Amino acid sequence: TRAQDSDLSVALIIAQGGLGDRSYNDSAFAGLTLAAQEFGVDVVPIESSDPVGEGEQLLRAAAEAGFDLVITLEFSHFDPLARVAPDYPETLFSIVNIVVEGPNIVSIMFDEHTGSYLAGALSAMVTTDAAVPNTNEDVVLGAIGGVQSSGIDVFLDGYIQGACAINPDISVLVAYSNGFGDPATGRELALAMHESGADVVYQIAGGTGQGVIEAAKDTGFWAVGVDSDQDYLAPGFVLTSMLKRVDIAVYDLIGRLVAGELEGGTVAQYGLAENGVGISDMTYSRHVVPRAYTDRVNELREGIIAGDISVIDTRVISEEQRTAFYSNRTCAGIQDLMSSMGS
Amino acid sequence: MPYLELRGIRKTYPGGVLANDDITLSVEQGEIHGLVGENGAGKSTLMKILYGMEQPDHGEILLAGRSLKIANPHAAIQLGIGMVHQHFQLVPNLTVAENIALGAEPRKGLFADQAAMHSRVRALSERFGLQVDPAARVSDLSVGLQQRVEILKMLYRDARLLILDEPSAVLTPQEVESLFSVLRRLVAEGCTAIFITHKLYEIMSICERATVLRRGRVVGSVRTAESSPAEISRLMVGHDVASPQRTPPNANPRDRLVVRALTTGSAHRSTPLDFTIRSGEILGVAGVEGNGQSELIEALLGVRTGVTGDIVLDGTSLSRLNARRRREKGLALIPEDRNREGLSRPMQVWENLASATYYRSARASVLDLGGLQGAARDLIRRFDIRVSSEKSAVSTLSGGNAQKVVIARELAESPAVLIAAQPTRGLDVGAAQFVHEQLLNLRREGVGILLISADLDELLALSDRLIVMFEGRILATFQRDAATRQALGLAMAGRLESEDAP
Amino acid sequence: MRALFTGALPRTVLTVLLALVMGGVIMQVSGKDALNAYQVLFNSAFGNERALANTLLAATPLIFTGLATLIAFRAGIFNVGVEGSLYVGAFTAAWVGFTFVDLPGVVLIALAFAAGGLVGGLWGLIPGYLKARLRVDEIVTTIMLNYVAIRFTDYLVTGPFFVPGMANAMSAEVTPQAQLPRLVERSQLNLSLVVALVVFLVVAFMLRRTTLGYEVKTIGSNPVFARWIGMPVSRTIMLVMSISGLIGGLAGAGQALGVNYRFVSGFSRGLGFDGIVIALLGRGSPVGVLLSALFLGALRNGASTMEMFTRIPRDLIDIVVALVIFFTAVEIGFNWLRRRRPTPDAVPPPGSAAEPEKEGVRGNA
Amino acid sequence: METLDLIVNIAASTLRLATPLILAAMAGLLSLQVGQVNIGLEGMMLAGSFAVVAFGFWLGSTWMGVLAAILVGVALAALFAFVVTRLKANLIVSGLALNLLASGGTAYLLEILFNTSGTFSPTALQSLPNLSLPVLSDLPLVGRLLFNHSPLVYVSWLAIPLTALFLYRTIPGIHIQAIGQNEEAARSVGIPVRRRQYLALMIGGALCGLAGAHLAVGDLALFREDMTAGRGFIALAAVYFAAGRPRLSALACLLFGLFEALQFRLQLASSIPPQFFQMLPYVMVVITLAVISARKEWRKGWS
Ligand SMILES: Nc1ncnc2c1ncn2[C@@H]1O[C@H](COP(=O)(O)OP(=O)(O)OP(=O)(O)O)[C@@H](O)[C@H]1O
Ligand SMILES: Nc1ncnc2c1ncn2[C@@H]1O[C@H](COP(=O)(O)OP(=O)(O)OP(=O)(O)O)[C@@H](O)[C@H]1O
Ligand SMILES: [Mg+2]
Ligand SMILES: [Mg+2]
Repeated sequence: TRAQDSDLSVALIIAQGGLGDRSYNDSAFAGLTLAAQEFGVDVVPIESSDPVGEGEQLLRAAAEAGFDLVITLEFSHFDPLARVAPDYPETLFSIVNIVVEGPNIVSIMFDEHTGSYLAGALSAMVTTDAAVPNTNEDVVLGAIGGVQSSGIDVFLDGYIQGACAINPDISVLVAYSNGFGDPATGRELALAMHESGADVVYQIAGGTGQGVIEAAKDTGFWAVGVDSDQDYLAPGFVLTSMLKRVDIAVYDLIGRLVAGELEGGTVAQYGLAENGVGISDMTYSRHVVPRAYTDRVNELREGIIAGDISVIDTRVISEEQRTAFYSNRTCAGIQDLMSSMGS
Repeated sequence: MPYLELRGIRKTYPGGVLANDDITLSVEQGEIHGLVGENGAGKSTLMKILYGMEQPDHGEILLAGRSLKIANPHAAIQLGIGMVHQHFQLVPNLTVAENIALGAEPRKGLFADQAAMHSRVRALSERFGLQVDPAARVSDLSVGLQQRVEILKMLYRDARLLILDEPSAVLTPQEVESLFSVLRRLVAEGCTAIFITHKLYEIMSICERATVLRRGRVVGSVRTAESSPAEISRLMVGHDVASPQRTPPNANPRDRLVVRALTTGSAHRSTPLDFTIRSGEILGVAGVEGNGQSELIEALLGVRTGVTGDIVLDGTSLSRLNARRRREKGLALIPEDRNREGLSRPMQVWENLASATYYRSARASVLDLGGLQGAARDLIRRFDIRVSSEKSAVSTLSGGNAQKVVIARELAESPAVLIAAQPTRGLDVGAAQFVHEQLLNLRREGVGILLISADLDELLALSDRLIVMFEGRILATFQRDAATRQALGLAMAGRLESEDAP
Repeated sequence: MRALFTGALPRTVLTVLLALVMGGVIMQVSGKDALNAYQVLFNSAFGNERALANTLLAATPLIFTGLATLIAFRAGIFNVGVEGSLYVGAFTAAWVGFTFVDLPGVVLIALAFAAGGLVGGLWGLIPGYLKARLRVDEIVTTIMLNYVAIRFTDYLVTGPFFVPGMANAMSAEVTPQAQLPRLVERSQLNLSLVVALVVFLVVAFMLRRTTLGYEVKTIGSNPVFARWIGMPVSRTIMLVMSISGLIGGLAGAGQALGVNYRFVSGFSRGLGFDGIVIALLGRGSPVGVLLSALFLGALRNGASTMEMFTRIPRDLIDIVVALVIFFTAVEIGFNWLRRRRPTPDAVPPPGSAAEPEKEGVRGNA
Repeated sequence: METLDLIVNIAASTLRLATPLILAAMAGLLSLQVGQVNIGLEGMMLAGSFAVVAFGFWLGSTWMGVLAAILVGVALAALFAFVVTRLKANLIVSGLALNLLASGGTAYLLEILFNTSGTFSPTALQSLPNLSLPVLSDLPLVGRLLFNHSPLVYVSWLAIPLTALFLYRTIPGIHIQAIGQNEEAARSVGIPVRRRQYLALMIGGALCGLAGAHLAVGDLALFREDMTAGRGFIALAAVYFAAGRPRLSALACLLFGLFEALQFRLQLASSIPPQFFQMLPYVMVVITLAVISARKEWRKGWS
């Protein structure tokens, strides 16, 4: 899409899981394509069979290919980026999910925990409401992570916090599918959770999550999507999706590049206020979820933005706090964590 | 008109071995035709050609006057040709019946008709007195029984022309006798047979005529009635074959190997074994295969667990030592199955020759290649091993030469005690004679020898004393002069003639 | 087995070309400019100093894993477990690298490699022991233990060695002086290549000239004979599995210290399995392993840049790579591994080989 | 009641998880029995998964898709057979290459046929309807355990005795065993060795196709790149575990499914790090194998 009005070029390095994950990577790619159309910049997505191992090579190759902006979605590139960026002062780099210092580096951060908080709150409200289809009386939710890492856990813990905020007696079952590409496992795991009473299951597991949503569809319970709006994947069985608007971030980034306003050495924070995170419009579930609930979610949202409600970002808690919390990942645990933070 | 005629058969193997060179021979209807020759003379090859497993470079095959092209074993079977291979062609995990019917199973719908299979097999074995349990797994059978299965395989396909490649090499006298009676019966029923063997008395006793091969050519065809073993062996090897000369036994012998209360933890309810081998003595072990000989060998060598009792060599106990230490103490072994236990066929001749001692000359565990290969060349010369170079692979050697490699290695370090198991199995007269001479030389030098053989003539010719093993125990002991073919044969069958029992 | 130099080499080259042509056809029919694609592939594999360096970089772990697999093959052991050793080795090396931060670089690097190799070796010893002493088929155990190694190292970096603020599970960064020095400006090619080459020399010498090599060859070709002639079969099998694991561990250490500078959970995209392909493409000779590692390395490295400049999807390149391997597999129709199978009733352990000849052909590469 | 419920759930989950493994294992053991060990199971399954989705989508019938998956499996198996028997290619490399080919190929086809990547789940595509028998399926526990599965689950149950029957009772089956154990012997009685090898491998291909189909449309209705996630190798391990015997292989697969089903639930039940539960199936296999062999070793002395 070479366009006359701009001769800038942007490379987007795709993260593990690759394009087609229907969440993180795809969302970013959508932003990229949109930007290409809007601003007529030349864009190239770069996929690698081994994004982790080849990190430095990818970054260098991209920089030397003369792209003006090189965005990497792969978290683990923060090491190589710090090494590579100085060698190419003319090139702007951008990385997502972590802050990397550097005059020509723009870091993009998301408040996944606040978005997940809202999803958790909504789930907690519906799970006990007989009026809502596909729910049971058990006060149980589920959350499935692809692998255990603080990048994933920040979603899960935000979700737990939201749920506990609504109902301190709620229990949130947590499990890891151990991989992002195995829907069959995702399905079984979700079923196991449903059997133990969970009627809303939050999935942060890429392709494995597809199985979670399928399970919800044919067993009749609620799934919660992640990253991009996944409600359409199983209309009526996806309660909502926790949106992580990487597309917006990428789009903004390129916009500012084109406008010549893109400053290196900065951090772009995307939270609720920036609509960088949040929950979907619930296109297919709005009509069955009581209005009161969505209002309550909005109040919580306002509260967080205003700073009245604080949601803990478990990426940045201390070692002791972490060990303490993960040995007791319940509402009680949240309470302890909060108090330990307070003190 | 001869029943089978081979005209000008020539076969060169890839690799350039000229295995058959313009071979012409004819076999009459209802005849048992002997085929003899040194190892590597080309016997198996010729038969493989006849059975369609190899294709001749040229020459023609006439069966009952019709010139034929035998493309594969299937075609051969269709023509009523059957073959018992030198190396059995059986499937271990299938039953006897399945093996016999293999490739020609009676079918019932989609399935193999086991019932029909079994009854046909039973019928056959009744008819030819080849008793064998159709339901048994071949892997559980003794060698002798396995051969019955091979023969039944032919009969099952109503072969009219039977090829037997060294069928007797692995049989006991009784088994050979029953094999012969079966053959005679078959011939009486109109079959024709080609019989390969290295044992001349077998040729004399069962064949009307014999064709002798040497280096792939026919060097003669004789009527056994009008010939003699000497003549045939002369034809085979090209010179006279003297039978080995025994010197009188050692005047004042000492014990070399003393075995006390040895149990091998084998399948047999193992009764303890006790025997002694003195210096300059050959102790022969007769017995049908599978009566504990293999276990005994393994126990002596130290490659077997669950062994109890004591093994003393020249006063030192071996019981606690592993195979290598035992060999260092002077124990040597010519194993039953050279290809499995005595050689690494893919490896080179020098590597096989060095395999017992390589580690001694090694410095900082680096092999002394030059030294080892030099030593190998000496052994090749000393034992006259026919091989182009010490670097050629053992897999390209004929059985006879392969055996020489084993013997050369085992005798290289003048041993104190030698276990010789089936040392001449499958070897031609020339090679066999060579081995016998070696054994007698050792005996002269005062080595104690345990000679385990299925070949009674060999045992009778060489042994100073004989023991007969039956079901894992020593059933009888014979002094040389007390031992007769017949007495041994009975003991091997588990029966003792009360009178001359020791 | 020096086949690669005698006549076989041209044949190999021919088949590789054939495969490339096939791949080209596929590209053309799917409307891509194959010629250009290959041009880019070649240039980005050999085009300039750094391209070459990156090819060597890609080849380095493959040399290790290829040799690790090879040495097991030689003893008639089908070790699929190099991947596992690679993981435990990588973590151990990284652990040394971020723990003993006060040691001088030389010492630290040596220590890290040693530790990585050691642990990798111990990991290989598990299936080795099970095979030698209990005759447990190594194929199953090594496949299983791979999963265990991957999960366990993952646990280590999400549990005891957790680093806050990391989106993906990975260890702390190894201290600068433990990071392997680079060999080429602006390329990650690093010291571990040298280590790999040293290992290559050692293995080659070991197999050709030492008593161990001789025992390995004998056991690989006829285990029964090996025991009857008095060789320490069980011990050798365990030793070989340990060495195989050790080399795998070194591979992991090299990646951790030279490429990622940390242990990254699930970092290896099947480098261990590539070792199998390489050992086989290399016809079981160390030199062959070296060459096929370079070959595959070039292909991988070229591919990753190729997809950047020719809009050819990664998958298509995978296809081409697969084709090359496929064709080469066809070309190396030697059968010492085709025979490797348990007789459907009992998996034949070393020492009870039902068919010595076949067993023999197996290890004799 | 509670625990009974749990047991039934675990059992049902075990059966679902074991299904693709069992189908693939039957394929694997046939290849082992005919002496052509097939490392390519994984690839054949994956191709099957793709085919069932693609054709199910085009032909508007999931069952037609299953048929297509079988055919694709057979075709790949034929290719594999040709390469290893006729061209005498190295078994292991060919198998690994086949896996690569399937992985890259399916992803690529996804790209050019449906211009999507990663996951393809057309809304039109239905997963195979679970069995529902008038009374049986509604039985309290038994119904859930036995009469409520996706059809291919039952196919996998059928596959076990059928494979055994084929291998041990039919003539081609006996020939296949013979070839695997002593090819020379098989040749010497005029068995068409190569044809039998094709047969064994192609039946295997069909089974792998089914296994892949079950993964994609048995309970789900989508294709995901590399969705077989190493199940081919687990199946192969099961076959070696059972030394090529059908029932034992199936048992091994069930065991594996059981451990997997357990580990999912243990994760929910405790705060022990999940990785330990994830290791469980693999560790158990090794331990079981070690114990079995140890007992064997004690019984018979070395020789
Ligand atoms: N498959 C083969 N490839 C190459 N050479 C072979 C092959 N089979 C046999 N030979 C060679 O052909 C010659 C004749 O072999 P053949 O098997 O006919 O001998 P033989 O008379 O049966 O010997 P023996 O008495 O040991 O069985 C030998 O030199 C042997 O090395
Ligand atoms: N592929 C081969 N290449 C070279 N020689 C071979 C080959 N196969 C067999 N031979 C040789 O052919 C000859 C006869 O082979 P065969 O298997 O019939 O008998 P053998 O068991 O090797 O020898 P013997 O029967 O005397 O013990 C042997 O010398 C054997 O080494
Ligand atoms: Mg509820
Ligand atoms: Mg012969």
